[in-house]
Amino acid sequence: MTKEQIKQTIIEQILEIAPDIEEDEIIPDENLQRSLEIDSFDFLRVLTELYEKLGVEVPEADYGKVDTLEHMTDYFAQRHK
Amino acid sequence: MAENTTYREALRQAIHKAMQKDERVFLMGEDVGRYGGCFAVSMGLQEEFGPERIIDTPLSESAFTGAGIGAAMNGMRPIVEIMTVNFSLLALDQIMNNAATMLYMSGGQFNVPLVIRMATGGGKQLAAQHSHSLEGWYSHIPGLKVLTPATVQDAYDMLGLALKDPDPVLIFENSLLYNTKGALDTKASPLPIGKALVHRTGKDITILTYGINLLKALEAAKTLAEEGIDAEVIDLRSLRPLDDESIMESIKKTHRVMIVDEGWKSGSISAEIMARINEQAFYELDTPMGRVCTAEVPLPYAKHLEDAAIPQPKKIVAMARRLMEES
Amino acid sequence: MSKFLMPSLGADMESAVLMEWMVKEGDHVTKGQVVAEVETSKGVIEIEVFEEGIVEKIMVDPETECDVGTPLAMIRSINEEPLKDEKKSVFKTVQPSPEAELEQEPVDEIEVPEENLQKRIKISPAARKKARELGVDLDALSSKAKGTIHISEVETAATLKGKAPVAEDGMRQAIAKAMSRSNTEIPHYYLSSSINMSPALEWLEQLNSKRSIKDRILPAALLIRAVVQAVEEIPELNGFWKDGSLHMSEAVNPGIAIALRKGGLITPALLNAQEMSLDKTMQALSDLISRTRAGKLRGSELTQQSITITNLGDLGVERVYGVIYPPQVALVGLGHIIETPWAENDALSVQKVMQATLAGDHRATDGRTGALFLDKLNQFLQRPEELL
Amino acid sequence: MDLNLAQARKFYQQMLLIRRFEEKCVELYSNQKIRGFLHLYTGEEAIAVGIMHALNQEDAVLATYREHGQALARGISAKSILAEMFGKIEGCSRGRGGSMHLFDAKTRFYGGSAIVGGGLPLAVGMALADKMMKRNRVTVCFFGDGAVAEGEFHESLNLAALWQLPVLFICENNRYGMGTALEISESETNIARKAAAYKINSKQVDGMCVIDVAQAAEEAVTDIRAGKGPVFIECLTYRFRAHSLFDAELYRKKAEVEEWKKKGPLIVLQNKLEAMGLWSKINLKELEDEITAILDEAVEFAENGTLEPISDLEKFVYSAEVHNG
Repeated sequence: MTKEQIKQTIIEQILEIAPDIEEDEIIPDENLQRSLEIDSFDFLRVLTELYEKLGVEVPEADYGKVDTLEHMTDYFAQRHK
Repeated sequence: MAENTTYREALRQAIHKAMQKDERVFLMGEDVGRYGGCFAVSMGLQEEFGPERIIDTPLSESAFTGAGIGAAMNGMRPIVEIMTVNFSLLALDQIMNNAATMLYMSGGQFNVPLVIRMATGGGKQLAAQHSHSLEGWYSHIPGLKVLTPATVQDAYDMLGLALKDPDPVLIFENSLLYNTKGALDTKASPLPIGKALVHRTGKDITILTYGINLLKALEAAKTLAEEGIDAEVIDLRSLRPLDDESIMESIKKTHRVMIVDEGWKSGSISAEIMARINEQAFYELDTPMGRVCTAEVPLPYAKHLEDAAIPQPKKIVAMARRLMEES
Repeated sequence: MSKFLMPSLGADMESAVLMEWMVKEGDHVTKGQVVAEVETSKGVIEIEVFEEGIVEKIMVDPETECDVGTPLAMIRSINEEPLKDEKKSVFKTVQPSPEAELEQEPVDEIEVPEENLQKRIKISPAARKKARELGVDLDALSSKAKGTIHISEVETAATLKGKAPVAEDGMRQAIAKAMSRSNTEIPHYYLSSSINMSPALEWLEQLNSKRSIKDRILPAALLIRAVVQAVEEIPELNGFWKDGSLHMSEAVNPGIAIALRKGGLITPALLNAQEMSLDKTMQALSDLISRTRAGKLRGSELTQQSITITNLGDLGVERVYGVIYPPQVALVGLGHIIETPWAENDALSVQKVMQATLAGDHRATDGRTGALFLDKLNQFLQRPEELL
Repeated sequence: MDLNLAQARKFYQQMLLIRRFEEKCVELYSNQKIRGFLHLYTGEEAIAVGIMHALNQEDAVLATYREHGQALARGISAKSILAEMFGKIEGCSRGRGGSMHLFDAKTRFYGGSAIVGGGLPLAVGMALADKMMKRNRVTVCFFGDGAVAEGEFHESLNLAALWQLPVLFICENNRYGMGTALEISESETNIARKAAAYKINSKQVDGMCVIDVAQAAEEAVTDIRAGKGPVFIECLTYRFRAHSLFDAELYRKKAEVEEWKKKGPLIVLQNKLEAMGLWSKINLKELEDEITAILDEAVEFAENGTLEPISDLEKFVYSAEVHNG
């Protein structure tokens, strides 16, 4: 799976839990939770779905490394087999 | 795959194939033999299968229909052709009190594996006694199955399925369809009895219909598309059993529905379908349901009057437009 | 000895008039012998006896109307002793067997929407369903809309809500109405206390590290579990103030404040939270939140809250002074968890601290109850393993 | 028709069984044990017994709503007929047909028809199938003088003759269609002559004499099996009881009924057997006890029968496969 495909998968999940947001509103280097008003529950749902789709599990300790779209894409790309 | 086979030709091929394959199958009805069938469906069959299996009957609808039932009860697979639904009224007692009830009354001992074909519908200036469209009546009776083939493929497939069915199956062929042409693939696996078919997908309004009115509905859908109304046209194919699932599924998408039915509104199949939609998909309706039926009159001879009475594409367009404007 | 009854000759025959006896007491009768004539709706019909014997007693005089099944005579079989006279009079007429009551035909119940119908709003069923999903207040919408309301009107109303002036939007109005009533009627008292959350959070992190992401527990679930446990021990805070008295609720149905994506706040109830383990609480909470945002809430979840928990911690507010939702009698506010200098046992350290506040209805409870609750809440949060 | 003692006893036993069975039905109906309509065969026993005598296991029978006699004579057990009238699942039609719709696949008994003349076209069809499949079996169709006025009588007889079908038409002319005497419903009251007009081999017999009926039936069945086409037998008979239980018989005089009772089928056979010196060899008491036992067992069987579960209500409206070959 290419990096671009991983990014698309992530964006898909974000749009899933926030249907009112358009794709271009997601600024790659902005804190996802604060900019898109995603609470801890919705954020956990995104990570759980991504675990299903990409097979990568983000421990609580690594929350800091997946705070923006860019970071999240890199994080998943490195660990995705 | 024959490109433009006629509806009539498809029926004849189906009868021919069934009779070749199974000696228990035979055709019985008025003028089906030497005359070749009132609508020329059985032309040439008597020369090939002989008068013992392509049987011309006297004008005794009750007796030869009852005989068809008796023969079916005694191991045969008869096809009874009642020339038109108008004359089937004379055989209604045999169809309802014997064919439809035999299995139930006998506690499951005796089936009636019988196929009855009849022409139906108006539009040929044959006036009141020769223009009825009563398939809706017959679809009221438990124990019967009622099919309304609209396409050449269905004309071929449905007869085969009906002959395999252990219970009585009535096939209504709108008389204006016999000359229509279409593709026929005799190898295709047929859609089972009781399944509706979406002929045109759409998101704005669902148009439910059957028989000749499928062609009228598709024509109307073309006009509606030009006005930006995306109609979903569904051929019911069977009036008993009705395919509730497909009907409700479409309405959940479009939230608007209308029915085109050549019967008179009162106590018609369109009335039954509207009742089911009300029971099963009430909260999906964004507008009242609409329908286009035959005016509540005995059909007149004069063409301009008859055309005004029976469903027409422009009436379908008008109804669809009204429902769209409503919401 | 057997009774000769008025026979039933047809399904719709209830009674007949005994016209004439063809035999008298003491006569010998044979099987199938006609013994009397009765007048029915179809004319006079002869009735017959079904076994051989001697007519012991005629019990009905001619010209009398009798229901089907009424004993007309006593027939003694040939080798039986005749009855002594005084016993004969003891035979009184027998009542016919009671009509078998008709088994009730099962009627498939039709789903009727619960909302009140005093003012008929002209609206399509699909639009009514969409309004319920998007939380659009129909009263407000119908006063504005001309003609019938359709899906399109409801959807535009829902999207406008984000930008519409606050008072315009149906939900805002509903909340405004409740809040103003709450302020005027309910004498609030407020209590607040700081709770060291570090031990609980570390315990939680340990727990989550050993689990898959699918079973991960969020702090909010732990907090709500603690509040429910504490409220179970202080039931006066969990109930309703009605007709001048406190009615404590059996179940603990905490209304959880959930923000909608397009603005607005709803507090649907987590029903019977007292029966939920920590894991069940987390699952139920996650389900409740996603259903709230998808507009698929059940009527009971919108009406049976017994207490409310406002957890606006997510948005960085330190201390939350909430307003109670009538007819409830308490509201728990949980602030944002922040690192704070903490003095304990003469040692100074940095701990993760949360401000927990309680708004109480002074008519139902007093400060002491509120303080007891906050202390219980703190204890539970210091022993998180008990919350499993 | 050589009548030996065994055959004579069998005829009498069968007719007596029908007579007592119908009496038991009156009793059960009066005590509300059986409901619906009840049309009794009392007085016409000789026809059913005589005709069934000439048939074999392969032949098929279609009857009318006055069919207890035909069902018993054809071999359906008193138990399963009574259970049917008690509405029990052990009934020959699972309790769904009742007195007017007794069905039995084993004896190829294709039911009573409650529509006057409704069975005639079916019989024609059954015979048509046998002819087409070259099966040498006979279809017998019972009907009353009332059916003669129906269009289906004309249509069916014409088809049977036209296609030379192996069907035996038995008209039980009991002189009344419910409350209407034959004379006020048919211009030509000689029904056999009416049938002959279709070029069908037709004859009239004394429906009260089981020997005459059996004789005529044997000849008819022999002709039919020889492919000589349909046969029509008009049996002159009389029903001793009302059309149904709930009938004050305003349409006929009591004296007429009493007159016919004097020449009922049981008496006619008894007289003939006495003349042949066979009557004294038949132990009547033994027959009566035998029949009482059969009927008591039948009532008990029906009483102990079970009701079909309501959950089966929709069963047999349609079915997965064909049940009758």
